[in-house]
Amino acid sequence: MNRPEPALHLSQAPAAPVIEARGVSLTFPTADGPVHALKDVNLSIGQGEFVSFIGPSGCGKTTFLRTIAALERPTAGTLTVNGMTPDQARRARAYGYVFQAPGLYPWRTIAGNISLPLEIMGFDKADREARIARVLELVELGQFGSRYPWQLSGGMQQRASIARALAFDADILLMDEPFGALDEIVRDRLNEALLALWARTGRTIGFVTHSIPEAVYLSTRIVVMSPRPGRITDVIESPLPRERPLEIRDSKIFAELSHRVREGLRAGHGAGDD
Amino acid sequence: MNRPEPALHLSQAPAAPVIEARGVSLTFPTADGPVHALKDVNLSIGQGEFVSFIGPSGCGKTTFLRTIAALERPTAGTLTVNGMTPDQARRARAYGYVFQAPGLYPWRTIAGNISLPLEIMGFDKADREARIARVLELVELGQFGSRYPWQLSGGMQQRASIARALAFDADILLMDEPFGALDEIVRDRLNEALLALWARTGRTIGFVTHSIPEAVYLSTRIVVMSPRPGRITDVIESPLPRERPLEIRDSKIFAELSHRVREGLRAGHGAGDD
Amino acid sequence: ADPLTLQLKWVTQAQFAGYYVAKDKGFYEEENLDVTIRPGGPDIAPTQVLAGGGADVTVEWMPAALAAREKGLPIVNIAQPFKSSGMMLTCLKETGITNPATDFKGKTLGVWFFGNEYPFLSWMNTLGLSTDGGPEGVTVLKQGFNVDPLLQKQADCISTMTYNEYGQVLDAGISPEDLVTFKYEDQGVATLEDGLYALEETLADPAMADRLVRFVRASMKGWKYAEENPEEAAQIVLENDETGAQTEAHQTRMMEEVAKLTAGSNGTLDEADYQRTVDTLLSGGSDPVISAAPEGAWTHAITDVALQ
Amino acid sequence: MTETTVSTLTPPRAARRGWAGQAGRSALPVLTVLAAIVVAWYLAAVWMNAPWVRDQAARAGETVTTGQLLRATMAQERPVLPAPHQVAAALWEGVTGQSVTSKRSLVRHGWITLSATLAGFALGSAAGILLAVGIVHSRVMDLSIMPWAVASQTIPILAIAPMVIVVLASVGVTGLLPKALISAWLSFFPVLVGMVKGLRAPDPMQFDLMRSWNANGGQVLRFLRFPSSLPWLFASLKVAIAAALVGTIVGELPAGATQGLGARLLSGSYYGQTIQIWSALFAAAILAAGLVWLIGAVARLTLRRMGLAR
Amino acid sequence: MSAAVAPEAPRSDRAALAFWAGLVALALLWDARLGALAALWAAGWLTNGLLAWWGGPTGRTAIPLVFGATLLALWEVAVRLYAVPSVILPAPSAIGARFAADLPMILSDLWQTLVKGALTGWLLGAALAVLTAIAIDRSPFLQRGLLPIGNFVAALPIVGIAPILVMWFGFDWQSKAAVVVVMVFFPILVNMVAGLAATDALQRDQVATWNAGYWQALGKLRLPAAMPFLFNGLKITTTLALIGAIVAEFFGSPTRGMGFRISTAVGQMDLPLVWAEILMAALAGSAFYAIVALAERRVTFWHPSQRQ
Ligand SMILES: Nc1ncnc2c1ncn2[C@@H]1O[C@H](COP(=O)(O)OP(=O)(O)OP(=O)(O)O)[C@@H](O)[C@H]1O
Ligand SMILES: Nc1ncnc2c1ncn2[C@@H]1O[C@H](COP(=O)(O)OP(=O)(O)OP(=O)(O)O)[C@@H](O)[C@H]1O
Ligand SMILES: Cc1ncc(C[n+]2csc(CCO)c2C)c(N)n1
Ligand SMILES: [Mg+2]
Ligand SMILES: [Mg+2]
Repeated sequence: MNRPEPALHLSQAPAAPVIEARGVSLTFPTADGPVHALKDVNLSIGQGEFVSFIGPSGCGKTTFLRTIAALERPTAGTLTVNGMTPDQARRARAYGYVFQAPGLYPWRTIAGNISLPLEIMGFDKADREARIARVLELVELGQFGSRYPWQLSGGMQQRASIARALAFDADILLMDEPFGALDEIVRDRLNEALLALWARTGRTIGFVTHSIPEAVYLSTRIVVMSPRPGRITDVIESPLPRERPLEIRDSKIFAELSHRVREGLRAGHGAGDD
Repeated sequence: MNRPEPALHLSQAPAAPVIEARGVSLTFPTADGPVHALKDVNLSIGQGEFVSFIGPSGCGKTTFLRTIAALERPTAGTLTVNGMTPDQARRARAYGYVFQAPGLYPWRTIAGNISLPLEIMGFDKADREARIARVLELVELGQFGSRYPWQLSGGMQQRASIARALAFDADILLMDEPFGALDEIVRDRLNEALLALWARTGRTIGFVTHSIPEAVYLSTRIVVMSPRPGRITDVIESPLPRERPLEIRDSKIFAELSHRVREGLRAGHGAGDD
Repeated sequence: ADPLTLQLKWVTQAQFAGYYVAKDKGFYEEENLDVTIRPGGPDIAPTQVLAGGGADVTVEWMPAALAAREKGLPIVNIAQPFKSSGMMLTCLKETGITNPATDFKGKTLGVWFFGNEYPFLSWMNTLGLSTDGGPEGVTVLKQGFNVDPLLQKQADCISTMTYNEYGQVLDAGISPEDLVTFKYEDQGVATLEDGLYALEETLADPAMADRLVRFVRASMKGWKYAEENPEEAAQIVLENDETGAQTEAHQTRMMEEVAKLTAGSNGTLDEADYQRTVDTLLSGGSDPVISAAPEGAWTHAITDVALQ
Repeated sequence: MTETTVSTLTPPRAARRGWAGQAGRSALPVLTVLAAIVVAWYLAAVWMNAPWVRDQAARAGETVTTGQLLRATMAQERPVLPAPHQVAAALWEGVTGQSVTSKRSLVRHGWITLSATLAGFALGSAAGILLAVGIVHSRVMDLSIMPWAVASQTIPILAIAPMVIVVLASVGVTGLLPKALISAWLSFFPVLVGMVKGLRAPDPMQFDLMRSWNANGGQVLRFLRFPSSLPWLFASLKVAIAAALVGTIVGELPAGATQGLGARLLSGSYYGQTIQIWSALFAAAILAAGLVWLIGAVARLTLRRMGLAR
Repeated sequence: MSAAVAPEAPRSDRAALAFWAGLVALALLWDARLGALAALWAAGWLTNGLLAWWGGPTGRTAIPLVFGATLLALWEVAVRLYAVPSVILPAPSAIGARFAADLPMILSDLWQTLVKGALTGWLLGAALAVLTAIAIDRSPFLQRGLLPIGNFVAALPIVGIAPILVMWFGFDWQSKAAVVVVMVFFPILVNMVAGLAATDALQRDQVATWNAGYWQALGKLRLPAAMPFLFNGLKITTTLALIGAIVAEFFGSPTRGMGFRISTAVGQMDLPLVWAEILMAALAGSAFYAIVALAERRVTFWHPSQRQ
């Protein structure tokens, strides 16, 4: 079952909505009362968009990503993905998900870990090996394929987990702080690589980050969230072109965008603990 | 066994060496050959210093911190802590260690997790509770004491693990990317809080970070490392005063320091994979 | 009263009615004895209990007792309430076995082990049959607790006691006409069964010897009472059965059959019977149960005093 | 292979129900499976008991109709395989048919077995836990005890049980204790193996934390090893209690086979009373299942209170 | 603990020495013979303490041997000092001699019981338990329906089922294998069910996002994660299987096999042979366990308990 490369959609954003959230709320019941992780979230993400989520710790970014990927079920509101329920989309293997923690399988080598989703999706052996080699190169772990996860440093594990999500061609890529444990230089390189990949394949990307420059550099849209109850406080459209050299970060418009995001974040921090 | 607050040592760095590494090397044997995680590392850290470690992913930062804390034993060279072996220092409870991953105990609530080292060190109940309340406030988790780790977001877990290491008064604080999963605003606040704590208690701090501004803002010295074999390529003394308002980050000297660190990091990235 | 512990060879049943009757009817009490009766079970070796000091006197079969004696355990027959053997081999008629000397070849026979196999082995030896299987010998199965192997036709013949398993075979709905039985007694290979045994050191102690005298006297009184009152004896056995598993009909029948075996004995060991047993055990060709005629394996010292 | 598979989609909260709710949800499946077993059992009973009925008829020179055959296979006195209702009736009779102090009462025999089982289980699991603690802390113990603990379990207990009983009796230990010791012998091993594994199971980082706090062995045990070994412990305890019951029953045979379910089983076998065997067997199994269930309930409760059951 | 950190040197050396010396003194006061035994024990233990400290691969292998030698010496000396009769407990030297003399027979018993009975039963039982655990895991319906009943059926005591299984499956090894199947089923099932539940939430979420089918998630995630638990069950049951096969032979067998030999020898007061068979059982059982433990190391090398 070798899946075809998705069609290329070059710079045609915002297209048909891929992810559509209407009035999504999610409450966790806990021993000391319910936690409103998401409250009345409305958001529509088009095909080929790169949407970053930014907000204080605990504001519901992970929860929202999980809800999109059908790992949580909203307690209110509706969420559709490609017009389907998230669960149907999940079954159609629409998602590549990089979790906040690496979550590598200790009994498999790094290459084995990357191979796992490929095996599950039925890629043949030669194809798997080619893909593993390619993504390992991409995340600069070329020589570490045969190591076990516990033999890797924290940042290397995180990169391995990114490689795993990139190895197959999911239409929707959900990444939860993928570059958090990496130094600036690697981070810049991976940012560029990610943009290139995005431009080449036209995937839709949901991206959680704590870095304002990263959010601004990468996204077509930046969603600012605030906590308790977790909700969207601002959605910032980026006027930056799709082609983005690293130098764009020195531009004035970049600084302005950053400022706006920072203000939103600051406001969110002030926002009341329910 | 209620331990006395350590004496205050205000701004007298660099004083008597607390941590002294001479020719420290550490090699992990693996199935496909030895990994030289540390090679001939020489470093002397004085009482009350704030030393940051920065370097590409996998260059041995975590390994070096672990070696200081007697969690690994160097395969060559000597390392002394307060004139003792690291293991003796460990027995004297010299260390507070924030690991790269939160490592919370799932069967204990957040408060219970913070309480654990205090129980082990024999603090009495009232004291424990006061300390727990104080550090939870410090990391802005005041209302989350009674939650279990899996009910917390990634950033919240990380803060809980910081709180745990701060709750008792270790002379040497080792922190491995403690603020990696936090947004700018919280990070700034915690940076300030950490500086205040440091100034107040005169502890010696070893700090791993990937953020150049953070390293420059916090440290009295910045150690730049490069990988395979992991070694120190540059040690940058900071001429910044001990009192550091956030605005200091806009100063020229700050920018210069940042530049130097970035250059060191870039050089490290170029350095050869053995 | 003087304490004394008796170890039985098997679980509480009418096979041991004499002792239970003596206890229940106060015969032991009359002799100023306080007797504890310990039931046995499938993996209790009475001789071992005796050696370990768990009992003062035990009910055992003579082949096992003599074998143990040869192994260095100095046990002595002090009385022999059972005159004749109740052992037999019971076969299904449909197997066509009529003459042991010719028909056992190639057949599968169920045998009790755990020290109860000696009479069988001796018999096969006298017949010249190997017990290692094969067409020229017999295939031996270690028979479990019950008569299933015959009912399930897993064996052509099984070991039965006249007073117990044979009845069970009948109870299972097989009529006597469908069965062929070979009593050891009839085949001339009978060995002495339920006798009373004590250690030499016990006998050497005059106080203990005296207790044994009184014990044997009361026990034989119990046996004779049981022979005369089988129903009451069965009832007494039932009352003493802690498991609550026995049925009255079964125990009454067992008592009646056991009475036939104890009938000829007043408790004194008949030397001729002893000699026949020893001869049978010695006769076993290449692998006799005992290698030499035992010395001092029995005594009349107790019965002579007890039964005068 | 298309439908939902992985149970993550049921969030933790769904799992948190009251006991009543849980019992209610279990009733139907349990009954269904039970019904299936009973049907299979009846079929087997007919199949296994029929030859005897046919033989009987053949001996008497009669022929049996199917109906007669069916009825006859259900009501034999010594069936090869008793029909469920026969066992149920015997169980019922054994439990309610007489006062609990009667020798024929299964309650009495069950209680005798149960008390020795519990004593043996307590002894055995305590020994297993203590040895495991010793083994994870002392290299000498690890290297010297473990192989011998394994060897000890290969000794066929039924073979030495009589000797144990004899030896103990000769030093004046009688009654419940010898049986309990044999049952402890069988039950300590699963606990030992499981606990050694469980006590070593925590994540290396969690050990590192403890080390950085200079926690002593006892503290590491109490605060880290023990809590994280609980899933292992409970799985082991379930096995151990079943083993303890087997041990007690085995120990009841050489103890003179007078009281307890083991004695019932044995005397049942000895007299070919299959129905009695099966009712004693079921009494024992009901006891075991009850005990296992109890441990499961304690496990659920504990793990939930520790926030581990998710 | 980190692999790189060597074990701490024993701090309690002197304390241990004082403790054992005190114990020996105390025992000596009580009884000279006891004193001698206590001294022997203390000597062995302290030797091991030293060996463990010096460490090294030689020390590793020496420790269990020294421990065993101490136990054996203790046994030999105790039997001689207290003049224990050999029908109660033979001395190790007598057992060893018997073991050497009868090795061919003992080996053929081992083949019958361990290989044919125990191993077949163990493999079958383990496979059955794993499949049942998966069925239970697969279907919530079965989980609620089968698990309680599985608990129940599998907790049937061996002494009860052995005679029944002998009746059903005959006297040869097949019935022993059946007993072993029943005996090992439950422990493996319990552990396997616990193991299948032991994956962490993050890992399960991952395979969910890849939309792994049930069998894929099982094969790629849950089975590997369950392996440490499965091996726990497998290890426990290696010894259970051996006991089961041996004990089952008490309830009916051909005239070979370890259980047959043991029960027959007990009945014949041939205790050295009993213990020689037990010795063989212990050797074979330990080897069996060691093989499974080795396989565990191979398969679950990634588990923290194997990495320290
Ligand atoms: N399983 C759960 N049970 C109870 N509360 C939960 C659970 N998961 C998350 N929460 C709560 O929901 C809120 C949102 O959590 P979420 O993980 O989405 O935050 P986040 O935005 O990803 O934060 P971070 O940047 O720290 O990762 C938090 O307050 C958290 O405590
Ligand atoms: N247990 C181990 N076995 C083998 N190799 C190891 C082990 N632990 C670490 N290493 C190797 O040692 C090197 C240094 O690792 P370390 O964790 O110190 O890196 P780091 O500087 O902390 O990186 P990061 O920023 O990604 O956390 C890496 O190449 C890693 O693969
Ligand atoms: C293992 C075993 N051994 C012997 C018997 C037979 N048996 C029952 S009573 C008795 C005479 C002594 O009481 C004998 C030989 C058995 N059924 N099972
Ligand atoms: Mg998050
Ligand atoms: Mg690191």
